[in-house]
Amino acid sequence: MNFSGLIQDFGPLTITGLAQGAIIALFALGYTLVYGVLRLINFAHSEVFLLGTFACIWAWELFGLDQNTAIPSVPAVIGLLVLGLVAAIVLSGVTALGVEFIAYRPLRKRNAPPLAFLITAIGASLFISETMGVITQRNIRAVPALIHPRDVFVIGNMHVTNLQILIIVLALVMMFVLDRFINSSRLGRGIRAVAQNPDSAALMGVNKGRVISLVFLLGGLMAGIAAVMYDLKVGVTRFDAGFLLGIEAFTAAVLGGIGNLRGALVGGLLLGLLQNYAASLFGTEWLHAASFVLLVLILLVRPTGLLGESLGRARA
Amino acid sequence: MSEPHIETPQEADAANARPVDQAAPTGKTTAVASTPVSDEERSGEVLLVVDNVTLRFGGVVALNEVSFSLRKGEIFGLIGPNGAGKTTCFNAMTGVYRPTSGGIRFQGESIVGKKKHEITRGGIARTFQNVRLFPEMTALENVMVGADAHHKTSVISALFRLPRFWREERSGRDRSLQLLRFVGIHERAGEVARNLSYGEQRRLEIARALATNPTLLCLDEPAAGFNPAEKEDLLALIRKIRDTGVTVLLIEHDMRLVMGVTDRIVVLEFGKKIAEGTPAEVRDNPAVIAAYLGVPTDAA
Amino acid sequence: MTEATSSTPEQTPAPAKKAKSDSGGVRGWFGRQSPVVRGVLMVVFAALAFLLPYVGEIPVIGPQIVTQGVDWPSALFNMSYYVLLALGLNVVVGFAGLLDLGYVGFFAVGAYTVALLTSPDSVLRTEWGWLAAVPVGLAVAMVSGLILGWPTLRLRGDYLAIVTLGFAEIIRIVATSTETLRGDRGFADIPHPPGTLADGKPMFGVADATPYYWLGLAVIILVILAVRNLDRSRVGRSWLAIREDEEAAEIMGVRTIKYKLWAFAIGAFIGGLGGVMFAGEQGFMNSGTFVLQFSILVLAGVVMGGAGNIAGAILGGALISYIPDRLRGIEDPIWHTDLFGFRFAIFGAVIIAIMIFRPQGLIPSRRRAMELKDREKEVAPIE
Amino acid sequence: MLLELQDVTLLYGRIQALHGISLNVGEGEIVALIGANGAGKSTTMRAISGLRPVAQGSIKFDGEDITKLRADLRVVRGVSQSPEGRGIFPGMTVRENLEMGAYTRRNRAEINQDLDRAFSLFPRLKEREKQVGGTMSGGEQQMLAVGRALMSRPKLLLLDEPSMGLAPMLIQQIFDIIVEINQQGTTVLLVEQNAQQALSRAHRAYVLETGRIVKTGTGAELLTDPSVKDAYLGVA
Amino acid sequence: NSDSGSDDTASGNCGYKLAFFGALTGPAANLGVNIEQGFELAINQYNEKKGSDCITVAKFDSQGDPGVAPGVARNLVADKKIIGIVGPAFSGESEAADPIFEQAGVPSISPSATRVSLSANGWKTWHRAVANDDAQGPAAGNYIKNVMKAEKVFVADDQSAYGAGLAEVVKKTLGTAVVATDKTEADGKQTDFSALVTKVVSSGATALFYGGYYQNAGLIRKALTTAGWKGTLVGGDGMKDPGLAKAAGNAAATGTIVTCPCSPPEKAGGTFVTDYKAKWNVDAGTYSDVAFDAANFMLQGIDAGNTTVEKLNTYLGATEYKGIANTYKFTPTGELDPKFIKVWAFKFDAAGNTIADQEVPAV
Ligand SMILES: Nc1ncnc2c1ncn2[C@@H]1O[C@H](COP(=O)(O)OP(=O)(O)OP(=O)(O)O)[C@@H](O)[C@H]1O
Ligand SMILES: Nc1ncnc2c1ncn2[C@@H]1O[C@H](COP(=O)(O)OP(=O)(O)OP(=O)(O)O)[C@@H](O)[C@H]1O
Ligand SMILES: CC(C)C[C@H](N)C(=O)O
Ligand SMILES: [Mg+2]
Ligand SMILES: [Mg+2]
Repeated sequence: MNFSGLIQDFGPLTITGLAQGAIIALFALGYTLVYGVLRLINFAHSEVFLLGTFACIWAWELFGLDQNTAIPSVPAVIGLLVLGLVAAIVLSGVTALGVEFIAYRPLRKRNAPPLAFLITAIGASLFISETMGVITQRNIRAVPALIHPRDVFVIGNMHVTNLQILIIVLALVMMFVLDRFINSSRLGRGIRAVAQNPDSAALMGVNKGRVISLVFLLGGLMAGIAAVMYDLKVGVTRFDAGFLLGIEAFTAAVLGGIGNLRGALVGGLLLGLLQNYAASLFGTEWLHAASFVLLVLILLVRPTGLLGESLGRARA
Repeated sequence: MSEPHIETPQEADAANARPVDQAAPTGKTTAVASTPVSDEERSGEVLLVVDNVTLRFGGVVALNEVSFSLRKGEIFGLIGPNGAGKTTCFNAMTGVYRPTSGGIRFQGESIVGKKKHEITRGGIARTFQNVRLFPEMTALENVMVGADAHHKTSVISALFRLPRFWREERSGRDRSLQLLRFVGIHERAGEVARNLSYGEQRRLEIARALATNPTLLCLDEPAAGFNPAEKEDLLALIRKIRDTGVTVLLIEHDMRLVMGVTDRIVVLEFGKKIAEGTPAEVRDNPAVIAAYLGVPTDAA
Repeated sequence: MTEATSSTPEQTPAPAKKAKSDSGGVRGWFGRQSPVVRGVLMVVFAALAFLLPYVGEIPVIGPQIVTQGVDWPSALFNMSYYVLLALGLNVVVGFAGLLDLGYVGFFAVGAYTVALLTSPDSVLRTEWGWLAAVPVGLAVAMVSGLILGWPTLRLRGDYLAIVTLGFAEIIRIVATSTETLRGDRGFADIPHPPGTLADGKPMFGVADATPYYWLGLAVIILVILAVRNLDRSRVGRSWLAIREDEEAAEIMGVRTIKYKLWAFAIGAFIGGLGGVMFAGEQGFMNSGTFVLQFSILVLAGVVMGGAGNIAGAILGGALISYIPDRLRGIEDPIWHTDLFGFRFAIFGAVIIAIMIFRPQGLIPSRRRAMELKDREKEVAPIE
Repeated sequence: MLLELQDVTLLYGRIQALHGISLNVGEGEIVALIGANGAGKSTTMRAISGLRPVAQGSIKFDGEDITKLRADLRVVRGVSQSPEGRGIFPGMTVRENLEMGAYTRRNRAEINQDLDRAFSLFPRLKEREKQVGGTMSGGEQQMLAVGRALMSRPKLLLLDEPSMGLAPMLIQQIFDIIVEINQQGTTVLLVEQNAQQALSRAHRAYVLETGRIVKTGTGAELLTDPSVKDAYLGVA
Repeated sequence: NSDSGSDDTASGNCGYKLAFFGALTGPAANLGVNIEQGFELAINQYNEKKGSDCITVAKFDSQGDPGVAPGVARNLVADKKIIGIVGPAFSGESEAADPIFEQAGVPSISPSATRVSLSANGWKTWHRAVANDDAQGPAAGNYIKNVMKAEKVFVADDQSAYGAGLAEVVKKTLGTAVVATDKTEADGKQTDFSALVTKVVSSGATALFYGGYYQNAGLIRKALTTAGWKGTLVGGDGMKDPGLAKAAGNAAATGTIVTCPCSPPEKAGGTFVTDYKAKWNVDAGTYSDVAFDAANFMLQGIDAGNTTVEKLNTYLGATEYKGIANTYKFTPTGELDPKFIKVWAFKFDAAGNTIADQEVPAV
């Protein structure tokens, strides 16, 4: 164990951890939203994210950008960023809706048992990621360089870059907006009603199908944003990027209390930090093991996650 | 998904009750002035003693220093307005909740803090106010789960089909079918529980509880959802159960039924005991009339 | 009170029987046969299974069945350990309703124990025979089942899922990253099962996988019998009750903790069995085998086959191994690439299709089939 | 007629729960539905509110054929149900549960007015405004379910055993409430095991047996009908 | 070389198959495909020269997975027309599949499996056409020490048998110059390397040796550049692939050093590099050239009339063959004769290609 390393690098590890955690948190929202309403682990959510990472790259490539082109001017960068976000959000949103429509809706209509949903979710996930695998020949896809990381401020050896700030701020803002929406809007209440008792919700005049679609869509939007952040941060994507990060996002969702939006944020940030600290302390190879150990420990003390379940339960 | 919602304690603990299995904060029961074990209790005359039990949910005091005791072989009524704490009392007795203070003794032995299945095997069985069956198991299987409470077939004897397995399987099955007949739904033995109508489900619950071979049977509003004629049958059924030697504790709002069948009654209001006595005594008690009965019973 | 009411026992099992014979199709027909006929059919079925390595000899259909890119007996052996895994996972998920996403962990534990005890590469340097290591491997797997089960007892449903997934990942990471378990370098020269043929050659060699398949099949048959016995007993009922409503089950006297632990332990035992067989056939293994997708695949197999049903689990387990192997070495008509590259994409689509058309699985448990048939028609109102 | 059922058949898989039910409820009426356990009363209610699709027959509401209409749209048309088993939202507070009843409505002022009415009908709900529904006692949940059904200001109110689990005093009260809201213009279809009470308040009633209507008449007629008395009222 | 004129000899030595065994799909497919394409190119050229489909290419996809390999290997040996194998590509699958080839007596030449212990199994039909990891590691270490003159080196690996083994040897060679170490997940198991990057940056190292494959290496290089690290990335043959520059971006990849126990194909003259590009429309990758040589070695044996597995095996064991990447001669254990072991260092240029830098001593 390398304590001195951890102490020495504490600053840089913290900031990278937060940026990583912010992306995980946005990604985790999709799991939490769908789980909260349908009690379903939407395995295919990782592919919703995955397609977002590709959509953004495709959009930029349309403008002739690739990773070997020079960084465009500031206004162009802003425009491209917005374009990338829109592309990712649209494709992720459409994918989320599509998955719901093709893989879940037919099952719901047939009143299938919960496990069946889990398996179609796995099927959809496999199908999408493997198809992408074939299309991209399992190669990585590089992201054009858009933002040149520049230190915005430095504390000790902690260099906080413009990119990190962008990621963290955007994630927080999105979380806030979503939280407001779910908790204070009428539709938000409808979502919670469907979560708690679908039949009764119908008797109150809630359109279940629409609510479910909405939930998938919201999850997709958040995943789309997460995807762009991921592209900017990691610089490449690959057909299995969704699966890899998806496990972490799902862990984060559970850690915070699945079904609880704020839990996803807490879980995501915590996981991002912990992974970086653990990587420094034990070595990068133990990074994932550390997050699972943390998960088990937390669930032992709080069997429903740090903040507890909430979308389907008490007050969100 | 479309089932009527069943209240589960997991949901209940969203507030601050403390279901026993999650009693992380060293849920010590502070015995408030608990009465010593009486001779009657020791002799087995008294089956169950609820001793000064208080149970709080955050601000709500669901049970407030409630004490009463059940004698062996009687039918005992527990009544009171909605939200008086009757179901909570059952939950405390069957280990679902742990009393904030006070003690509960069954056959002279404290059952506070015991595991739920231990309490059941010890001889207390119950039904639920909001039906809680095993929805995808057949009616017969539901009852057999109850019957299994006293079986000893181990994983090993089930694995190798030792004689005990055959013996218990056969007797359990026969007994379960008898019980289904006893509550009047034997024709639906092969139907999965969720497909039964509400009334049928309530009957199934009684059969399942009986299958555990209880000394004390606790029925939480068994007649809800029955029409008067059916209640009449239920009344006979409860008597029949008692006649087989089972003590019955009954929560019920139907006064005709309660008055007709119970030997003694305790009345709760706002978690406090406000009266205790024979049906006749209780019926004429002004406090009970004011709090609960309103106009002297709806005798038709 | 039983005595009082037992006036005329009059054996009323009629309704239950009726429900059984209601179901049509092969299963219904099978259910209606006398126990003797059923027994005979089972034996014939098992015998046919033993002859599967020669199915290629059958004209016309035979060649359609056998795999092309993979040696057919090897493919059969692969199927056999997948089937074992599916059977074990079915106990945990199908019977007890404990969602386990990390089942491959037990497979790994069984295989690694054997490797550690037998391989010359192991730090233990014990170099036991395969057979001697098997009981240890199974015991360690079972214990690891308990180790996983114990802390997770209080977790419900999907929390359990992620913890089990984490458990398997931790096992994989430990296998990859610790010196003792040799990571990617792996263990070579793991001995094969013992036995010599009349001509002095070892019964279990490297060139022919058929004996391994037969061994696997024999083990499967034993496991089926055992699991079936458990299912149709107080144990199986307790599992079901736990699956349906854990607290109500406990209040009805079911010792939920005990039975959940049993489910984990039995599941782990069977998973470990798969692992020791795998190690014995391969002779070499490293950390690369125990990827998460493996667990998820087995779970998909169980549910696709029909969770809670033994025949379903067998079929599901066999299919998830067979389909990809069968796709190997076949060219797709359009791009003329090996279809194998698409295997998981195709597989994903197949899974969705199967679940949509048979949400209860290919061979649903009788109970679930009934339940589903009932539910299906009462679909939510027309939109 | 506000509600007309024509030959409605309903299946639960193999089980045929309704064998061609025809009944109607006129504007401003209280109609009661009685029958033994498993007769199909709740099933009829579910067919009307749209929770289960009917296999055959038609349902007309307010002159419109709603047979194939989605449940939530029926609410918009003015059908509201207090379901069997209460069906409250266990994780929402009492107040949120009530507000869910007004989900299809927008007029805040009216909603608040109705909230106040629900609270005054059931003071216990006011007391426990912030308690989560799932922790309420059985009877309290029943009050909540009835109160919630009223919150949508329905034209037709379907009540499935509203008196179940209520204490004697409240039973009287709940029937009074039913009559009162009926007099204020809401049509009521009522399923009750408490046939005595139900029949004496209802304008008309139907008797269900194993999925068929076997008898119909005014409340008073059925109350004195010997066979009804025998089967549903018990020996008085 | 036999003349293509005589039909008799041609048909007499025709109708046989040579097999490729390795990953064509799965996470490590890229490396396998490189090798397969080199192999297939050789046979195509041979057939063209003969003017007929004399020798057939048989491809066996193991996914590089030791768990899958035995079934595929048994399938391979069932085909009696196959008299030689180029492969298995990876060391892990070699452990699982080679015993089966050995028992069937089919000779194999692996162009890439570099695990040291493979030659210690006493296999008679097994050969490898490259130096093992013991040779490459010191070379890479020496290059860092003597050519780059780096004083602070960070050593990381991907925990693969190949990568970890290589990193181990490099560490030993570098001694005290190693300031810190770390391990990552294998290819396809990780995309975000920020934890490693943070460590490298704060270690103050001017060189990072990464034992692993090109895809991870490319990702790491990209992340390092993004984080502003100015040092040099060094790696082994597993990183000698244009894929590294594809992942990292040409600018970031420029200057990355990779060693390889092979010599630059352009040095060998011939038209391999252009032929390969023409046929497959991609640049030749890691070990494409060695596979090409291995296949030609076998073809030469077949041409010489060695058309049974025994004969071909004997031929391979006894002959010295000069190919485009190297000259090959096997020791009795199947290793490449030490005197032919050459390690070269290559450098990524601004176009993402690997350019031969210099030969480095492998001691
Ligand atoms: N988990 C809980 N959290 C908060 N309050 C609770 C909880 N459980 C019960 N209560 C409250 O405690 C009181 C007693 O409830 P209980 O269920 O025992 O009533 P009851 O006498 O059975 O009433 P009913 O006749 O309506 O069934 C009620 O006011 C109820 O709202
Ligand atoms: N979800 C279901 N699936 C299958 N069968 C059902 C289902 N619900 C009810 N049934 C069956 O349909 C018939 C009618 O049930 P319903 O619930 O309408 O009766 P009910 O008249 O309301 O009875 P109760 O007085 O017991 O509530 C019963 O035989 C019941 O078993
Ligand atoms: C293709 C190569 C990079 C393989 C590597 N040398 C190994 O032994 O596994
Ligand atoms: Mg109650
Ligand atoms: Mg009903």
